[in-house]
Amino acid sequence: MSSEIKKVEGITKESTQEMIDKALEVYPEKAKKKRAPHLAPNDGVSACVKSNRKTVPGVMSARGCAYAGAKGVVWGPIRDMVHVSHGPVGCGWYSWGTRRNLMTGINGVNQFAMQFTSDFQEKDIVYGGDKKLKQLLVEAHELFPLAKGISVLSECPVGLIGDDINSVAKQSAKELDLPIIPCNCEGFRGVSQSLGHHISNDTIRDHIIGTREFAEPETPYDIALIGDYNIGGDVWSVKPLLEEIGLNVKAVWTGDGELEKIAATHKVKLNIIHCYRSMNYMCRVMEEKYGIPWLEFNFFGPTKIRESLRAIAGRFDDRIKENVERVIAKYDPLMQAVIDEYRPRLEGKKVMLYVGGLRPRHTVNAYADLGMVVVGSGYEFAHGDDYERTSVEMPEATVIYDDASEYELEEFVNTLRPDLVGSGIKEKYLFQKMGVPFRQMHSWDYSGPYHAYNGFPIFARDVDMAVNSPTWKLVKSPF
Amino acid sequence: MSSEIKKVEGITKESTQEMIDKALEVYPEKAKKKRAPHLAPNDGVSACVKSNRKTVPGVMSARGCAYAGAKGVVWGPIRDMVHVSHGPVGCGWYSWGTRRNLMTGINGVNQFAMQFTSDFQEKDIVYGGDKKLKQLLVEAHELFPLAKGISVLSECPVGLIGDDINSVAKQSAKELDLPIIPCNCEGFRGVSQSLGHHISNDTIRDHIIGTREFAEPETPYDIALIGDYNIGGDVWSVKPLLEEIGLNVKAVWTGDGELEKIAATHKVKLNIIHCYRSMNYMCRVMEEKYGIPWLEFNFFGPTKIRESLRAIAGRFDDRIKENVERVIAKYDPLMQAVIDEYRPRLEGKKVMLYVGGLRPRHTVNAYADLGMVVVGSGYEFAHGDDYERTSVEMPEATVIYDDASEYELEEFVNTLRPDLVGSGIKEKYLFQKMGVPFRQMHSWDYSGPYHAYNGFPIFARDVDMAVNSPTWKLVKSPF
Amino acid sequence: MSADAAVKYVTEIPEDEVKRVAEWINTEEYKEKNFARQALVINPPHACQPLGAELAAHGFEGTLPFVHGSQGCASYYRSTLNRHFREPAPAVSDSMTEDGAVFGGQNNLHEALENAYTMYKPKMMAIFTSCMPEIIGDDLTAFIKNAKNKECVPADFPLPFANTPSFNGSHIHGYDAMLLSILQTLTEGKQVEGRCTGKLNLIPGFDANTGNYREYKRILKEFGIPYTLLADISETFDSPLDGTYRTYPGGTSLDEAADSVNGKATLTLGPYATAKTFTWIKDNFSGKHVSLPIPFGVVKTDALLLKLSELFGKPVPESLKAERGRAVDAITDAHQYIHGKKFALYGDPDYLMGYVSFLLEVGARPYHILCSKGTKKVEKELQALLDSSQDGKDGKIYINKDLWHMRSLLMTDPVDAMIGDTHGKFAARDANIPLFRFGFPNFDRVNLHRYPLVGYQGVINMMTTICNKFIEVRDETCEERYFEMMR
Amino acid sequence: MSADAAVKYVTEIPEDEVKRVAEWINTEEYKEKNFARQALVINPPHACQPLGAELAAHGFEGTLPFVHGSQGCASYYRSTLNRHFREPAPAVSDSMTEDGAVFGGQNNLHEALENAYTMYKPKMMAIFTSCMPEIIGDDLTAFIKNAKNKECVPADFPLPFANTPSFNGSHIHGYDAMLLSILQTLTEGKQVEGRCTGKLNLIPGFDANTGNYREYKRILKEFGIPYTLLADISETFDSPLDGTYRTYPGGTSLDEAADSVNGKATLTLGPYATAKTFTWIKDNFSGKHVSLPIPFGVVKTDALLLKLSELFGKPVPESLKAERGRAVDAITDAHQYIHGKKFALYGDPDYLMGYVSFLLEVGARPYHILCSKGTKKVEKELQALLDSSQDGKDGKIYINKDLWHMRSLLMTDPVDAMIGDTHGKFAARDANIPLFRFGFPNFDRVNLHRYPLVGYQGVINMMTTICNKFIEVRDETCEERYFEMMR
Repeated sequence: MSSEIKKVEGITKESTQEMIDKALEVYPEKAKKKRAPHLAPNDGVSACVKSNRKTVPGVMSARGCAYAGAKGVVWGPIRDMVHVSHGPVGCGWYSWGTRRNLMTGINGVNQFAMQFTSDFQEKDIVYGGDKKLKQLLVEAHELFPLAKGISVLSECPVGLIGDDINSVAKQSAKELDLPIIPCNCEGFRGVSQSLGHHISNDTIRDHIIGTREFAEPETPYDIALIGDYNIGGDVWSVKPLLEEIGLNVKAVWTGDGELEKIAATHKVKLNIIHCYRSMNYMCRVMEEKYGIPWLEFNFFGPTKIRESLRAIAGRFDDRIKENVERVIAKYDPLMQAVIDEYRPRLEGKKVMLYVGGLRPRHTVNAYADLGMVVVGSGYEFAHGDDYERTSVEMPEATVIYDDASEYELEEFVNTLRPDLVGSGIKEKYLFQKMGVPFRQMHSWDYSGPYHAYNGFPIFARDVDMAVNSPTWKLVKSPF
Repeated sequence: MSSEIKKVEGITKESTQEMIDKALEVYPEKAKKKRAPHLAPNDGVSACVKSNRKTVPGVMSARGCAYAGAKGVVWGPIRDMVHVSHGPVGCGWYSWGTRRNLMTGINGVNQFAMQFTSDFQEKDIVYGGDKKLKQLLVEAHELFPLAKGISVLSECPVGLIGDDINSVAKQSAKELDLPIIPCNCEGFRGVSQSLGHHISNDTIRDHIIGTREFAEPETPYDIALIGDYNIGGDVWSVKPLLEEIGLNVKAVWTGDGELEKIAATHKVKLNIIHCYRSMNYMCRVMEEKYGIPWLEFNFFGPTKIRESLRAIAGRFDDRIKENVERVIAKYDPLMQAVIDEYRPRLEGKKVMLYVGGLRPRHTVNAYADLGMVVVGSGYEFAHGDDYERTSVEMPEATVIYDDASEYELEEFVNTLRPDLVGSGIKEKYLFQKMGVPFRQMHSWDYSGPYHAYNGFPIFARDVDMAVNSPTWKLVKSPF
Repeated sequence: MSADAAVKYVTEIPEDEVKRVAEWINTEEYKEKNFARQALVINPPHACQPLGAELAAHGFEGTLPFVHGSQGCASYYRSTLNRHFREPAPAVSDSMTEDGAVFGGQNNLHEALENAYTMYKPKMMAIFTSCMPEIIGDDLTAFIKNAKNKECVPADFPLPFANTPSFNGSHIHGYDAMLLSILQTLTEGKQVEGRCTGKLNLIPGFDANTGNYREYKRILKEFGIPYTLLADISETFDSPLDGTYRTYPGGTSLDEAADSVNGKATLTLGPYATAKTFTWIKDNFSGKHVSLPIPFGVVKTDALLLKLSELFGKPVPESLKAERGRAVDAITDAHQYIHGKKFALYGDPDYLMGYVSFLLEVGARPYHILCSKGTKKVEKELQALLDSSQDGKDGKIYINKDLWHMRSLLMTDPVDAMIGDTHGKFAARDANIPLFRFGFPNFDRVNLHRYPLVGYQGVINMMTTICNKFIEVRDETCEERYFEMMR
Repeated sequence: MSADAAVKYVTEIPEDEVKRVAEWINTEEYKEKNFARQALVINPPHACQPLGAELAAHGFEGTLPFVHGSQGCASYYRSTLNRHFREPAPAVSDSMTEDGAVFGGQNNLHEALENAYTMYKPKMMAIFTSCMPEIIGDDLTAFIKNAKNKECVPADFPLPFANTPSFNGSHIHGYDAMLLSILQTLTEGKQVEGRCTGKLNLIPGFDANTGNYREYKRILKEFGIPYTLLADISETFDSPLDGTYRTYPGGTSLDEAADSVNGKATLTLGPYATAKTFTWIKDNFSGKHVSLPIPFGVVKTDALLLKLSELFGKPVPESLKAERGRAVDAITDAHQYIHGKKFALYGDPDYLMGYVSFLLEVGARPYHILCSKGTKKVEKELQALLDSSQDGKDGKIYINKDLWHMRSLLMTDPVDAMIGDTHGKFAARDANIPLFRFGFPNFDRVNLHRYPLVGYQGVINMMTTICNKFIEVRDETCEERYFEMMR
């Protein structure tokens, strides 16, 4: 399906550009000039929009910050570490339990999905927080003896007042004989979450990778699953599938992840990566430094799962290839049953997406499996390489938006009148007020998993539930 | 304590009579004449009021009917029988689960606290219900194969349309090889629940007693516990206590009761009876027919429990007597602790009671154990012998009322301003509206047990909760 | 059993046997046996007529419900209402006993009327019958005429009376009969040619949710429509606790009720519970006559507001439009927690219609729908509702079945939750599903009758209760790894 | 960690060790270690100042909350409000980045003001700060003056601004600071000698229950007291779903807010959340100034009504007297289900006072009382409340402790239930007790913010929720033989 460019009736390059122009009308000249390159009709071949630029001030962007990228995406999901939000209370509080990266273990014992903070007060700003940090690391180690390590995630003030968390971490690590990872992910750094991912990747590179090895013997089938954060249990759907085709998933980055296994990932034979945006850096590092090849894949919807399984099998011997064909043959009818149930209710429905760094392209074909067409897509914090990968998935001339403002999204939805919008919590209720069905596509809207074969039936059910809920018939009042 | 007559400050024979006279003023002459003999100051020696008479029409009596006495009191608590409310749907529905006679077993399997009814329709009235009865007995046996028997409890229409449930029961019992007990307890019979008890006792006499024997050898310590209906688990407090003093409780009438054990009760050595009103008939029958002695006892509050245990021990050998003393010595300090906790909060508080056939006298001393004084008491359906037993328990000159009308109770409460009223669900909210603390003393107000040593701490807690709840301070509005 | 047979010993049922039967009663085989029942009724959720009659009587100012029959009956009705509302329910009976079977109940009736009138100073006594007089054939018309002649009560004292045989229909029919008689009695001779009160007569039908009555009144107040509620139990059964007991704390004014015959329109919202009353009203009341289903859910509430707007020529107030929007918002926000969930339902016909309507509009699936006292008409109307939605296609209707049948349904073909009343709690426990006590009676939860189910507020209440319980079950039963901050 | 050390292998923690630690964290020993913490804060239930500032801003007509600082902050505040209310929460930021550290945030502020003003057409933008500008020391007064000079917005466009450093206080202090600035800005020069609006200025304080706002308005309407709510979020965060998205669906009218300076009386019901605002009002607003605790429970509601009556010379309306009686009725009917039950409580000071007051008057026992951001004054006032009742004698207050401390308390000294917000769910699960989500935020139940906790209706709501949950737990956990029809 992704081999030929799709078309959508009524959508042309001109109609899309007209819609974009109309959305831009509201901006003051300077802002318009800044925003214009971020919006374009899909050309089907390249990154047609500018990206990874500073957000235009005041436009109501959905973006988060580097800290959010570090805590919420990369570090937070590692289950056996204490992750300290270093600075004032808020950042850790807002990111506490709000990203649905599920974890195995017992909370507070060997799993730490909690809010650890140094809770900076005025005096910490004035006198610096290093001493407090040193003390709290001792306390954390004492109260959580099974934590395999501690990450220290800097919030804005830390970088601004000139604290040196790196040296505190180094010293404490030695004193406590425990990995303590300083991560300079202050929220003001960069233009979005994206830099937080990159900084965190670099921190893993500098402090973690290569510090452990797997105790059991290596095999040719050892892989690592990169860029799956176990939202709503995705990893628990993906990992068994990879095992079913005969691979050994030695480490998961970082959903339900374990520090030491991550630290030993340089010993695997292949890295397969789902969320390219947040972790391509480390794949490249491991490729360069350890010669580990890596492969992008897509486990949304049976078509892409099938393609991806075969691509993965392509990196292995016949045993794996045969396993893959057997697995596809096993699941295809189950997936067809899901399609048979929902496709008649969803055929031809239009979807607009606006999410983070992966799903705006990865899910396009999952909707297509259900007969739906994505008529607009964009990212909060993608880069050019993301948009390159997007253009080939999206139908011709559909609108692509980067770091869209709420105003733009509203305009596009008003024009395109999609049957479903898939975006985040900040957008959800806005579009529902407009009477437009909506699913949160960062958090699976408290459902999931959506990845792999176990996820697709849930994805299909949820999409149907949103689009076809009878409540939408009640929106228009008879009086 | 019951050996000397207590006095209550401010209550004299004259003051009580004045209160009664005032309450009677409202009645038309004929009704006044009927009601007057049912109200009197306690004379401390005899049944000072008339009782067990027809209720005066229209006065708002709290009484139930013979069916209620049969279903709710005697039969309903037998756990391993199907009790069919034979007639229209209502009677069984109203008495379904509303009396808190708790049961062991699995509902619908070997325990049948359900609503079984023949649900008479117009045609059953016209053509008679015997055929339907015959059929439903077959169905009940088929659907509930572990039921040890079936009782057929007649509602008003059955007796009026001339059905012959006795012959249906007899025939079906033979055909199904199952005890089927017809009970002619139509609600219009007699003047209250009381006749229902009597009829049911007679039915047990005619159909059940003597039809089984215990498989295990007899002992000198075999007794039956009579007149405990396991309200809120009372039996589960009393039975272990009796066992603790070395007695074998072979049968319980009828709380959590079992048909076959009841049928074998003629083999016990002593019947001890708590609710005299509802079951003295069968005690007398067993005494006459099988020579089994019987003994009244009172397990409310430590004073009466102590007295009663010793009285029971008096019927047995030294082993039991020693056990009793040991048990008393064990529980007395525990009970004293309860008293120490609550008595300071309850000392001198006044109570008015209006309940069924036992508690208006049996609980008087339990309140006294807590420092409280009962200033008025009466029964819905007592007889002269109940009032005789009451007069010695109640303080001098306090008001005694039989089959009180709601009007009378309201007047007495208005005059006496008790700190607690203990009565039934029909009275509860009336007195609460007046701002008077209240406990349901038929159902233990969904609490319990109140019997024996396990019950007293709960009784004390509940009384304190009612009397001293801070919510009463909110009744009077500041505006 | 005869005592001279060979000795039978007390036996115990072996545990294995208990276990076998416990499993057996959950099977398809058992279900079939259970549904084959012809005579035995087990756990029917409906009561008998007089209970409903008493409820209707409580809805009128200064009115003392009066049971002509056995006194035990009156105690049963009263305690049922006490337990449900946790409120007083004063009512008298004339305490007929055995001699009534021989001589009839006239003497009891007369004596009771005089006593009750004198003691409880009612403005009206609403007389209804339990089994005994129905079977012996007491002639109430004559008895009451004689009572007035004998001056048991003043000649102009209203004494409506209804025959409410327990062996026919259920509590809703008793409600209907009593309401009819009260209206007949009060309005007799009150119709004035050309007079129009300008008011709406609103008839809720048998409804034991005081919040619903308050909600109707609030809606009408928002509209600015003057009304007479026939009959208004909201103050009777939700009266203040302020240190004073009032025998008659509420009820529809008798004068207003009398004048209702000259109303601008009469609207019943409990068509099944007021069928006879409404038929009579159509022939006898001035103004328009409209029957609508109980307004559970957005659509049925819309219908009510549209009808009110039409009848009184007033636009739907902005405040109610906003409320509608908020209700739609509330169910949209929560729809994912109920979508596709299967429900077992039982109750009176009017409420059942309401449940089905509400569930279908929020995307749930009414699945086992049981009416223990229903008719072909009920079945047909329920089926039409089911047919109106994709989510209704698997729903099956069971008329004149009971909660033991329901148990078989729940165990052999499971659902996610049940809506009914307290009596379903045993079946719900066995099936391990939540039971929502929207119906009557509620003996085991507090204050629920204060929360309206009707109108847009009712939509929010039902949705909130149901969805939060589903979330709670998930929170309480999920593995640790699925226990999450957000839901 | 250095890569050239001897090879370290991946290890697994032995199950026994996990079990040991799992048990250890429930011990008294652990509790002591836990309470000895000096630096590490774990699971604190309070957020930072700007969140509160945003809530205050949403309470005014056409007002766009404006975060001066990093854009990620704005996203965090917005999504918190989205999740709690399940409603939109439009707000902008000026997206300061690294260069702000060097050059300050003026350029961002100006550009953002112009863009937001043009795009979202607000009537006011309420500016508040997150960490970055607070640390680099941006001079907001000057920046805003310059913005107007540069015509980023019209000269008369209201631009209140508040310093809301996250390293100081909590969300309630940000609320206070923003509200203060908004009132200062709007009322500037609006005080008119001799003028009296005749209105009450009612200040709820930080309160994320829209039902509470509606309840205040209803009470004042019943009284016939004209009012200005400062600030009214009830329509902002409980707006209709009708197919139209409105950026500004509600909020207090700016003109009314400006005129509030000439009010007849100003009443704060959130003294801890409006301390600075109220101090300023006392010096600057006409009329009387009264501070009362949030009206949770009968007694505190009585106090509110008495004060309203006194301030406006109007008697308490009969309708509210009747409501009071019904609330007392509801708690009396249900008191036996809560009497003597021990509660753990945590939350903002105003709410905490309310919980304690309510619980004491229904006979429950406030036991562990934790305020994660409190003062000596909070402690003293809480203690005085506890001292007022026998049921408060065992209550212990924990100031500036967190939910990991609370967990230790729950495990070593158990209670029957906890009142707080969603964040307590992990501790509540470990302690196997119900958690009542009366506080902010609620991320895992639907529609709770629509049910008022204040006033007599709030009394009924809290009592009903708590008691029915206790009954439910009993029904769900009791042995079969104790499973009963009635409760």
